[in-house]
Amino acid sequence: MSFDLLSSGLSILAQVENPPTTAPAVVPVVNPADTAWMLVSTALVLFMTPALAFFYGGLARSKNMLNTMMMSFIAMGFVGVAWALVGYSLAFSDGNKFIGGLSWAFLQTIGTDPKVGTTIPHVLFMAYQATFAIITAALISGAIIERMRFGAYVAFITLWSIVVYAPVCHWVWGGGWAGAAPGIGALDFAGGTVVHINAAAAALVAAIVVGKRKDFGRQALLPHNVPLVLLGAGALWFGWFGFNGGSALASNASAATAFTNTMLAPCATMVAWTLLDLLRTGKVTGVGCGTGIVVGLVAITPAAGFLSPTSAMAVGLIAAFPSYFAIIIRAKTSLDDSLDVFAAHGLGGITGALLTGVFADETWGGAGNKGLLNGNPGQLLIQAEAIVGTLVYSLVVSFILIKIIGFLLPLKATDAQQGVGLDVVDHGEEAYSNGEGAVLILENESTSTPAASPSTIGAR
Amino acid sequence: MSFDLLSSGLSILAQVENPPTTAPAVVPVVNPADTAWMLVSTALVLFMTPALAFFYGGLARSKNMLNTMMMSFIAMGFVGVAWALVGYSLAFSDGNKFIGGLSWAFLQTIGTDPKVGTTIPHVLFMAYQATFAIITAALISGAIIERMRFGAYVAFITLWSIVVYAPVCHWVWGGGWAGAAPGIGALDFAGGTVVHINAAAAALVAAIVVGKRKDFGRQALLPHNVPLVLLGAGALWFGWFGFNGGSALASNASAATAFTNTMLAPCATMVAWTLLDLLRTGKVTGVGCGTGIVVGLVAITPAAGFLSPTSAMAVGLIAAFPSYFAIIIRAKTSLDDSLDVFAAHGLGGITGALLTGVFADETWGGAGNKGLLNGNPGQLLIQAEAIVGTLVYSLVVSFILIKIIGFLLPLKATDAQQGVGLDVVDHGEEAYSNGEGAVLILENESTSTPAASPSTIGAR
Amino acid sequence: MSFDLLSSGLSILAQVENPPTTAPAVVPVVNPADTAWMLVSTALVLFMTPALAFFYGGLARSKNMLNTMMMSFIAMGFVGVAWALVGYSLAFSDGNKFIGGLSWAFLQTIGTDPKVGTTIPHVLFMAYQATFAIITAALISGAIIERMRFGAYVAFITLWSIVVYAPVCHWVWGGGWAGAAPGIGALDFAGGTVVHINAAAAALVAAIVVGKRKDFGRQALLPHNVPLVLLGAGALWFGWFGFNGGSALASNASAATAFTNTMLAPCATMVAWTLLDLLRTGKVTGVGCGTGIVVGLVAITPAAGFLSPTSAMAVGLIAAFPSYFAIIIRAKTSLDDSLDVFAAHGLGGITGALLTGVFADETWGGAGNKGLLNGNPGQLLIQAEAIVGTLVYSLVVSFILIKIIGFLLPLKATDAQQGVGLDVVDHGEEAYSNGEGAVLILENESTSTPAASPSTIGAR
Amino acid sequence: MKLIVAIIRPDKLNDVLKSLYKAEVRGVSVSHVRGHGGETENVETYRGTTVKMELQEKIRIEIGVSDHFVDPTVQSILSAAKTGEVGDGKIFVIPVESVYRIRTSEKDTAAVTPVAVKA
Amino acid sequence: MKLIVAIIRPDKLNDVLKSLYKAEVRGVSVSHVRGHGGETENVETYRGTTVKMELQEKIRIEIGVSDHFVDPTVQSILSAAKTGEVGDGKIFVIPVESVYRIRTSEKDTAAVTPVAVKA
Amino acid sequence: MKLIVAIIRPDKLNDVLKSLYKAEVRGVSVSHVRGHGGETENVETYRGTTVKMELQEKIRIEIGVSDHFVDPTVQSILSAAKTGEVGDGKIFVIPVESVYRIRTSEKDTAAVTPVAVKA
Ligand SMILES: Nc1ncnc2c1ncn2[C@@H]1O[C@H](COP(=O)(O)OP(=O)(O)O)[C@@H](O)[C@H]1O
Ligand SMILES: Nc1ncnc2c1ncn2[C@@H]1O[C@H](COP(=O)(O)OP(=O)(O)O)[C@@H](O)[C@H]1O
Ligand SMILES: Nc1ncnc2c1ncn2[C@@H]1O[C@H](COP(=O)(O)OP(=O)(O)O)[C@@H](O)[C@H]1O
Repeated sequence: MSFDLLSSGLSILAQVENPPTTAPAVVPVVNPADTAWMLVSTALVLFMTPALAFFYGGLARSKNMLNTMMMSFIAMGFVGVAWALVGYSLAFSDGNKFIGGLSWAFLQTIGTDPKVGTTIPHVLFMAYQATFAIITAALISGAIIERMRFGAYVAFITLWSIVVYAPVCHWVWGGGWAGAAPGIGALDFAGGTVVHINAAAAALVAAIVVGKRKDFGRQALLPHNVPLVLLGAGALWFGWFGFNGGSALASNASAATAFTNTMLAPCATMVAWTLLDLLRTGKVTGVGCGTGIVVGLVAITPAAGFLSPTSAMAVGLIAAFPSYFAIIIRAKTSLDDSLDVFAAHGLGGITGALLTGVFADETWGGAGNKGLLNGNPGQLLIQAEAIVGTLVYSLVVSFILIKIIGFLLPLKATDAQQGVGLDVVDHGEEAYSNGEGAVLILENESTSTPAASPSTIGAR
Repeated sequence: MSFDLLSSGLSILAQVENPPTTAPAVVPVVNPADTAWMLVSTALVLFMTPALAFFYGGLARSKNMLNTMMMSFIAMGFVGVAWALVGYSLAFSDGNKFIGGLSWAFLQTIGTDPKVGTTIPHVLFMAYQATFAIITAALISGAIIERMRFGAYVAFITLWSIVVYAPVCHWVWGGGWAGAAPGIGALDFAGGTVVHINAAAAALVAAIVVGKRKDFGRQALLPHNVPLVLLGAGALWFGWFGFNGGSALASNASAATAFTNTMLAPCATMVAWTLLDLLRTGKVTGVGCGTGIVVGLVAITPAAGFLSPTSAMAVGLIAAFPSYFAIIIRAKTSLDDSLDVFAAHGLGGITGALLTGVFADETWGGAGNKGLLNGNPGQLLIQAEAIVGTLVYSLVVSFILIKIIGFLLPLKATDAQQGVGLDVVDHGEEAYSNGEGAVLILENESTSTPAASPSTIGAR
Repeated sequence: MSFDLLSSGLSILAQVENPPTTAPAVVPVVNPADTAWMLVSTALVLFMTPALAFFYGGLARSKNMLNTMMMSFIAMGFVGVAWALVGYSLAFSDGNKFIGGLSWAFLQTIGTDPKVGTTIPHVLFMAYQATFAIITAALISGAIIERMRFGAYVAFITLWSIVVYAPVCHWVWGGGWAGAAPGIGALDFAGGTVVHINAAAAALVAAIVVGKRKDFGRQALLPHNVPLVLLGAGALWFGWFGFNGGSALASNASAATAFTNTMLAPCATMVAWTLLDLLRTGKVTGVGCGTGIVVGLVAITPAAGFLSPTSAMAVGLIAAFPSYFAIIIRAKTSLDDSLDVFAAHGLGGITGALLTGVFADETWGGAGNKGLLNGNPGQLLIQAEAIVGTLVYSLVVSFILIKIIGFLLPLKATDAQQGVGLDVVDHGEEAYSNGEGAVLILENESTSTPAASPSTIGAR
Repeated sequence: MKLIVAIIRPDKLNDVLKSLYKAEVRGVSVSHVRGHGGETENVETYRGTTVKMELQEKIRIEIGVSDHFVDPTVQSILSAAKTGEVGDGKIFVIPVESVYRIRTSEKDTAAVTPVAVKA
Repeated sequence: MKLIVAIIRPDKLNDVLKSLYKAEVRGVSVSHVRGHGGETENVETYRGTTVKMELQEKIRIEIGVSDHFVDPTVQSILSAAKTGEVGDGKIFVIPVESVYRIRTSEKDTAAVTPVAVKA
Repeated sequence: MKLIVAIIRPDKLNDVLKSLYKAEVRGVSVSHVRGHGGETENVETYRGTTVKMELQEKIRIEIGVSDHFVDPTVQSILSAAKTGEVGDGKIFVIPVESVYRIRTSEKDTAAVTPVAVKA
């Protein structure tokens, strides 16, 4: 969806949202074709969260595999419920310029009539938005895997989805300050700012506050399963078609444009990333290929429906550079943003949001949506404002939130716990097991080994 | 789809099926938007069978991984063909109240004109239903993995799909006794009874007749690959959107409702399951998370299009309890329902079917479809009747069927075979191999090792 | 799509493409329902490439896992970009009977208005076709895994997609000689010739020119991860619904037919393959099941929208035989077509293309599209001509191309490199690693071990 | 001091561990091996290729014991690991010159005596 | 009685097994190890991190033999496992005090003599 | 000639390798084992089943050395692998009769002396 609904090609219906010229005659009606595409898009975006679990999990060490995956999966539970209960209302119901109200809390009054300004049932719009809230929260986990305690993490992302994600979403898509005025607002087709920059800022804060892994910088921490990283990257790409293509909220030309760009931009990023890899190390890496795909997808997200496929390839190509070098440099610092959430989603999102202000083209993105190259240099500034606003808010509020949680719950696993691995410590399971040496404990059996009590390492 | 097609929002077209007021003027025509959604839904439901293969396979031990996966995959072949040849006709063609006829056997007369009562090509409706028959049969395998012989299993599920699944499907969706009278029939939106309770009853019978694994109760039988369990759970959820959302048979408000509920109910189940885990063992398990997702999906299946999203979350939440505790208790009994098909699908389905009779709401589910909380306590009884009818029929006929097969084919692997693992015994393969010690056998070569003859352990 | 667009049921719109009776009154307009289905189809077909990466990767040895997967993934980058820049124009823009022009190079003039002859935005049609070009190129890799150098491979498939794929695509779907005349052209619904026979011919050439693996015929080269093979097969099936169903280019009866046939044909192949396995070795193998699914999908590809579901099952059944026995025989020859691309895609495609000429039926495929069994024996000859034409062109040009590349870049890994595995040699990574013995290299550190210089084995 | 190396069936590991525990043997290290002995081989088929798996999954147990513990340890393995079918495995008793406990740098007999755990 | 422990290249396992078979050595146990010797190291790169893999994949073979079998066994491994490149591995011959066959509780020489199989 | 077998914590492998390198020990072979000693056990829960994991991940290091190298090797392992917590592992020193270098068929001391590599 765009900051400016008029522009996304839904000219007739968008008038409903356009205050000056309220269109009295348009009776909102559910369009079956648009609904079909949005049903599919919602399923695709929900599927991105398991995909992310694989992408992140494959990059972790095997003793933390389950913990890493669960950090994504659990977002579907807790953030999903929080969104239905209050998040959606705070983001999308009427409120002030900074936050929505509670009139839609507990999904009150939300039915199957079309959401105003769209042609799809309101419940479906809510479900579609829920999948965005979930994946955004899950993205944060990449920065703090292998040491953040699971309880604190769940508390953090659940509350974050309410106090950070919902307001930022309101600013941009829910009637808030950033997206309010058609033609002069920032352009963010599918969430470069709301999703990626926002999550990356929170990830940065979390990585710093939680601190680095005990082995970071001392040992090589290698991905335990690169095929799963590629599985995740492939499935993310698949799901991203719903993320960007679905953001047109209809099965129309805008969706087709966003879709095509979501395909071509990562192709170009992959080519650029591959050649950078080749020049630097003489080899084309699989982890690099997966990372390049994600960076390309992130970069095209804010731009997807606003520019031509050729421009999309340019965006994908350019976006490879800042993220590629940031990842290399980050690894040499003491910042343990373990899976480079900031380099991939933060820088990728910023590059994409700025380039949207460069390449946006009225022919593709609708009247009024044009960037620097089409004679509207001011758009670049507007884009920068939205980026900075989101960064500042997310950094500050995420910091306060994680500090508060740190008072109530242990944030970080001890060195001994990190040694054992968080799968055993936080989940009492191993990802890969052959059952050797596993002894059944029956209820009323006295323990039969020298260890008198259950492991204290794994205790909370 | 629902017991009562009128209710699913297709008011105009459904009149065709409604005997008293036959609508002469309606010329059935394929609706492209509905077709698009049903094409997607069919693909999604077919994809659930590979997803199930992973969910089940990850929970098995590695020496039985392939066998477990093949039990799902093979259903796509044998049950798929059986369905096209006779199953579909027995389930959906005109017949008596208990079973259809053979007029559609071998897909005779089934073309691309809309199936009566729908707006999609008849072939597509048949294909959609085939995916249901396949996944239902495959579900059974969870109860008898790691010891049932493959040949007997294939015979069992193929025949079962004809003598148990097709009739029960006919009762409910094909014009039989259980779904015949609109407004007074049982409510089963997407197959809580036909699919889940039905499969769970057969699973229970199979687990008992085949008997338990040699190591059951003596050794800890741990999942060999929990990430694959989560992959399976994530992919099942994705596919389930087609299962429930597609059961509206159209791209309309009912589909959107069913879809949204299919998203929110498992979110709530996951939260409940997680908290139960935490309270009981102090840890949130990954296997529990995957199981919770499936239970939530099962529970919302009969209810999906009949209630509000808030009620769906209530259903998801409540459904966690019976299944959670049943799994714990079952593990302490001598019933080796290895992957808890009955606890997850049986109890989940029963809970969901009963709660449909509690929460069903005309606002969401269409005229006449209301439950206890909306002033129709009788619905709960009707739901119970459908549950009991299905349970009894499935238990009895499944028992007779598996006993007959047991006379003709070996049902159970010997202890020695179980020790080797069914991958080698029944498939002559290993799931994970590095080729060490594997010697090529060329056609006219005399064996070059002391073993004079090929292994007899693996022989049929 | 078909050689003959008239036949695919788009009667009104197809007239636009039919030179004699240009329909002046039809204003091309984007149809939202068709667009929704094609958006989904495009996503599904793109997803087939990661799926193929798993199918192929699981069959490789673990030391070549990443290399094998990367051979599929990299096609999304390089072939995707090449397609957008020139391939699409050469295939689909106006030109002569053998190749298109460059008027659409760099995607010039391609916008969101419907592509002539379709009801979907032109950009979307281009994106859909791009996914075909990508998967076709990636298919080739199965013949040369575990020894072809990555650089030469990338050069080969990228150029191949321009000099072989684009022209053949033009012949058949872009206005070239093979598909020019409606009613008398060859029938190829979704690419049996263009995609499968074409790729298989190139694979054969590559396998012969690159030569066999050092261990081929001497050691047993076993699949390292059969569950991933099944994951790949399941995901390929899922994606293939977009491949075949989407080739109707609309959400209509033809799509439903193609879809249903794409489901039933592999079911029948799986049954046949399974029984062949059982008769020959007494066991039903998992690798066989996955292979059977792919063969069934390949065989139904050219036929999908032209015949009845019952005929589709016959095609699936028959297609099992040539491929099954070819695989067994091939393994005994010195031809190291490592993953049997020719046996599966070449023979499967040929069988399917010929059987299309046998079973095609006007009732299902539209006026004029009928085969031997429906009184049009000539069709079989036309089919054979298209097969031979494609085979010859692809064999010859692929041979010249790979020979040229062989002059410029090393084609084959040395025996020592093959011993180490191409993951380390070409990508500098291991698929599965636990980080043991991995020592971090910091920038300005002098190497601390006897090995004075980095490995030369892995050097380019 | 001796090092006892036993190759056993994977199925029997838990039984052997239990039996060793009863024999008051506390320290063991366990690993996977694949073994060839007098057992019959599995024949496997992968597409066109038929292979004979000459190696079977086995478990290798390594136990450092002081001399008077050798016999009870061997006996408890023999009794727990036996099925009577070909393929039950072997036990090797190997002389050891010295043993160290890394935690304390204790040497020889002191190093193999288990210590109480303060949980 | 001796225990022969050989570290060889993974590529060479099947050749060694064949060679041992010809030398009439029947019982072997095989496992994975990763070794470091004089070999050059692979350099790998994962995103920003460059690492040197100091350990290479190797195979460890363990063979219990009676004394007069030591030499033929060692020779057959030496000949089959050799490539002449750095990294071919090592063979260790270790004294063994006693050997048991678990299936029969036979001891020492009787325990390492292969038995005929009734398939 | 001796064979030194050490069981250590996985975390400590890289430290031990570095320490061995400093002690000029070049040849090592490393494998995974799971061990039981005096350590506490992890309790894991899989659905209804609660299990006690009696075996912990450990690393087994095997080093063939000439006699005068035994002590430095043992000392460098002892110092690098120690955490002071239960579970640090053990070192066994085993007599070896002969050692061969497969590449050259050299025997005994010559076989364990590292060779320069021409990269
Ligand atoms: N001489 C040996 N050296 C090393 N391992 C052996 C030896 N003999 C047998 N084994 C191991 O023991 C396992 C069982 O041996 P086998 O000879 O089949 O059994 P049995 O002792 O019952 O005849 C083999 O798979 C192998 O791992
Ligand atoms: N002293 C040793 N102790 C244990 N294993 C060794 C020893 N020396 C070498 N190895 C093993 O043998 C492999 C090859 O050794 P290396 O010294 O590179 O070969 P070469 O003997 O050809 O010089 C190593 O990777 C290691 O696994
Ligand atoms: N007697 C033994 N034989 C073989 N391995 C042993 C022996 N004792 C200990 N181990 C190995 O050493 C590891 C640590 O031993 P443990 O007794 O817990 O430590 P500590 O020496 O600190 O008391 C065990 O997990 C096991 O792998």
